[in-house]
Amino acid sequence: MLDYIKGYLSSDVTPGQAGNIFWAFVYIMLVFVGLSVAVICMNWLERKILAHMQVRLGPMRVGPHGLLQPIADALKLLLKEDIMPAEADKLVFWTAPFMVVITAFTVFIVVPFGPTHAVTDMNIGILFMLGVSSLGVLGIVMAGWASNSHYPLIGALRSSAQMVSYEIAMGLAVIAAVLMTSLHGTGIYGTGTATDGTGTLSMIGIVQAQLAQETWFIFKFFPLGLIAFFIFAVAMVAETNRAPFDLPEAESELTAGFHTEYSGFRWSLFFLAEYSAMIAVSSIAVTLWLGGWLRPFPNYLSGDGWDGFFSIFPGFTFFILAAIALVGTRRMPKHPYFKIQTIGLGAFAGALALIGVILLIPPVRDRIQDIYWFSAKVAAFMYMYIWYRGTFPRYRFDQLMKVGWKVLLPMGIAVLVATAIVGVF
Amino acid sequence: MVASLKRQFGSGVSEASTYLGQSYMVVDRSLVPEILQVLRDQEQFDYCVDITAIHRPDHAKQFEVVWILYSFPRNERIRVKTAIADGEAVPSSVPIWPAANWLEREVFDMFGIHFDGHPDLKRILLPEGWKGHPLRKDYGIIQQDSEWVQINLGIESGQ
Amino acid sequence: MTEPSTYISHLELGEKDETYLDSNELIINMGPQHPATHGVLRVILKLDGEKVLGTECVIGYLHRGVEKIAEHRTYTMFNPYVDRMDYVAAVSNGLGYCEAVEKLMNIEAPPRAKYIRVILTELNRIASHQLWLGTHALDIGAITPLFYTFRDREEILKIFEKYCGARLTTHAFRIGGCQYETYDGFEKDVKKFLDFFRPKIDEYEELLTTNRIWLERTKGVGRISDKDCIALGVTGPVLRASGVRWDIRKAQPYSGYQNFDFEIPIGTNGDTYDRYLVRMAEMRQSVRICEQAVAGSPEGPIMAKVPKVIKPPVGEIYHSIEAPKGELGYFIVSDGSTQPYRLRVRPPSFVNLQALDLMVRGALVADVIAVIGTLDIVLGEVDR
Amino acid sequence: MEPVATTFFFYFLSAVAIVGGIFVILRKNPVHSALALIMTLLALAGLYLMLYAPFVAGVQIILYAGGIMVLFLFVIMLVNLERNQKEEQFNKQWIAGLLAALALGGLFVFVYVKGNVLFPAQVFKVPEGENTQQIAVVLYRDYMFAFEIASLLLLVAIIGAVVMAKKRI
Repeated sequence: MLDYIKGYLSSDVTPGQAGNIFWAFVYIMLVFVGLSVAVICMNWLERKILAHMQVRLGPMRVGPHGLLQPIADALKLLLKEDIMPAEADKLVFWTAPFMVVITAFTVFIVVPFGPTHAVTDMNIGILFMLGVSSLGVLGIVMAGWASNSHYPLIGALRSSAQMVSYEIAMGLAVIAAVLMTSLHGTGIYGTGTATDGTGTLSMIGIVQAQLAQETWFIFKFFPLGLIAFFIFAVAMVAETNRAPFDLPEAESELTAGFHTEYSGFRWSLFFLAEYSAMIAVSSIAVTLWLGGWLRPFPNYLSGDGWDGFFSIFPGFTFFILAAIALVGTRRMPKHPYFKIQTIGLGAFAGALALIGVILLIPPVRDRIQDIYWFSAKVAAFMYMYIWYRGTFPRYRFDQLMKVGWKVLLPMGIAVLVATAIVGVF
Repeated sequence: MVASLKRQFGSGVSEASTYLGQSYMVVDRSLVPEILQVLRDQEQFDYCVDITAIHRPDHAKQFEVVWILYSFPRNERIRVKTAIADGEAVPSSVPIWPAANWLEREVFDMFGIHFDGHPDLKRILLPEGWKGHPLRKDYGIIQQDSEWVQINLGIESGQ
Repeated sequence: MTEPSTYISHLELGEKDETYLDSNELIINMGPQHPATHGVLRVILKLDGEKVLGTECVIGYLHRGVEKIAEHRTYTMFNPYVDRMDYVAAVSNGLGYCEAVEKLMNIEAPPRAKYIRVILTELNRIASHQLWLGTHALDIGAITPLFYTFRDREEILKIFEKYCGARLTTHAFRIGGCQYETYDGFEKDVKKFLDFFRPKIDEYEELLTTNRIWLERTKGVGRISDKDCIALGVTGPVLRASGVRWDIRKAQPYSGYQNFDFEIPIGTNGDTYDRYLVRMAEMRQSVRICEQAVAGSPEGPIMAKVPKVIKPPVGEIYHSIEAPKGELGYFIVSDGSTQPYRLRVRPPSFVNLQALDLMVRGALVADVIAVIGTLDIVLGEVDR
Repeated sequence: MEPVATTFFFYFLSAVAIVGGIFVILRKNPVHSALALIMTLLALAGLYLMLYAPFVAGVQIILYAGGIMVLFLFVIMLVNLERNQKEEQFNKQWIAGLLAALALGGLFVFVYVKGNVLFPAQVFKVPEGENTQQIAVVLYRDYMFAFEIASLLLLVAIIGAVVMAKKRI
């Protein structure tokens, strides 16, 4: 048994491919816990960042700078009464949030946090991700219909139309990226070393292709990669029902859209699903266009020196966070009432610094690299999400459809054809 | 202008003058639609500012309905008033000014004055089914339709 | 003026639209508890999918019987009640009421009182438009402008508080003038605010005016022609956005507005975007008026000679002012006693709300929200 | 990767598919039927996976469960549900239906009995890693003409649907 567990450590494939159920389970748990923590962090960050964009402070009461606010929220949601409308379709109403959450979490099976840091690597990885995340809309439609109320129903209708429309543009952009894994191009676009010309749908394969071709796909066949990335970046916001495409839950129009009738724990599942879906689509974007787990310039700035330089980044990031928290303790009011909060913030800074130190231990440092760069890129997307929400008004339904069908779809087809042409000739 | 109207309608315009710089005319109820039409079409009073009523229980004709009109081209206001008895109806001016729709509904709601030819004369501020018209002088200030309150709100009193 | 092109018919709920797909017409209750109906407005929407086939407004949830209360209060006692109608622009309400009673009694407020009134009223107009802008943008989905406008509105409310002790329902004016002389540094505060506020309008505009989504959401939405506006009695910025250069401050000046140099901004298309631009321009004009009023305010008494007991002679008066929302009129009938025999308020929001049905027919649900926002209604005034 | 508990998964997925299929016809509420159909489709996708056809499984999920069924639900939610619920579920053609079902059942029994003769005992094992590539080669090289004809037919169908659905063009 111990050998079975140890045996995987020396392998260089994902636990799924190695057929090691124990490690696959460990990875699943890690991803699940990590994702939950990420969602909690996102909750706090979104409120804080949005607040600072809007000249206010955001949560300040629960814990220093509201750091414990997400936990308080989670507790509140769990303790809240779970209301089910009398005329609701009980079974469907009950299943819908689980459907949404399960699909949102399942896609992370194939997300490659590193060359071996994924639960498994599927031959149809990207197809699997798109397919399973497209099932999430079923949960939304079920929720909207089962509530037996008009606003959720309209929210569900909007959601289904929106998802189906944007999935097409999204798929075209993804195909363009998949094409790039096999095409190297000649002339001005000729880069990298040649392979056998077969592309791959595997998430890990796509990143490895970027490594082999010495370019992120966003820069490949400039500007085709950039346009495809742009299409995906727009479509993914629409897919996740976020501003400015948050029509299914537009609070000023449909009160809360498809989850109007949900409360307490079930509502929190929708919340969880929304954020993990955001992280999932961001992961796709990072994998397909931004080099996945690759650190910046792995081919040009290679060598031990550069490796060492980039490997201290994870620990360093945590040191910076710890320093910010420390400054925060200094700026806390001196009143005795804030003593506990100040100590708590100091302890938090200490914990962050400790994590930073742990991340600098050489074995950990080497293994954490890929995960760090991947997470950093995803975090950039998450920030963009919050930024959009603070900046943009909401699209109207017909305008949303217009953008999807009349702008993104033709653009996607054009990029696909152009990529194929440029790649072959 | 008032003089010409008076000539045109004769004794129908019983009083037309100016008080504190504001002109007004009192007309007979039967002439109301005609005069309002003329005011809009010939005298260019294209904007119906307000329609309201005054309850004078001590008069023979209890209610006084007031149209406040304004003319954009002339930058002038005029008030047209007519007295009616309780239960008497006034022709609706919705065909002349669509703005009159809600204003007439409010007058109906508050005074119980009917407007003939109004497309949808029903209560507007008070709930449908409410008994009584609160702006009548005989309606007390803390009076309420306690039956309605009990049935619809499930409480003894709304006070 | 030709025949008005619209005729508002009520909603026929039984009507059936012939379509190939046997789709259901949805009847949706928007409100009275709804985040975007600005209070307790209830709109019954008849929808075909997302398309609005018709609307019916149900109002009265905030009905407090202000007109009935007036008949049982003396003229002085009723003064604070008017603040509760359009609580966003309480100062304007008070101005209209005080001027109407003054006119009925044939007295006139002294020049200094008029200047103070103008300053406060214009500040209140700015505050009202700020609230409108914030909530309107929020309805359309831009959450950030709300906090910007509230931050700046706070400065106005602080001035109000310093002047009369109240922030929202100010009760700033009395019949015959003002109760309070300005506090020390009032002029300085107002000037400071105006200098602070001018770049802020640019900031708001930067957020929205050229924002593509904002343009798409507002341009051509809720269009209403000048003829329809006049036929429906719509006044205020909505009327001006349709291209009618009409403002009571210019047309029939009151409270000394003829002494000030300002322009009436108008729009051309009468759509939501033009109404937005008109209101933004109005804020700038209000700043201009305030500046002139602060610079030119005369010295002197702030209260006219008013008898201890206010007893207007028998008669009636209609007086209207340009409130932030449109024409706010008071029709007062006096029987010579200390209480009004009949007091009628002509609320701009109430009349403007009538245009909702015309403006949203054939539009989408999201447009209904935008149009309710752009009409700038305050339910306290609609229901009174 | 070596398959785990193949038999269990086969019977489990088959049972899910069959139960889903039965629910599709038994439920009066069309939304429930559609959801049951989705269950069946997902179970089928699982069966494809077990047959070493991950690409087909992925396409099954993305197209049928994620795309077409969402549109189904979209339409079902728009039409009048109350009327559908009142309608009689089993109409007069039940004799013909029974006959068809019996014929199909007979066929299944026949295949089951004679199955060993008709089909090879050992399923041809496609290398999982190249499934997508092989499908591409087959579709776009060997059966290019048939594929193009099929896509043309679908295009015609789309245009026809648009023409029929649109009141005026």
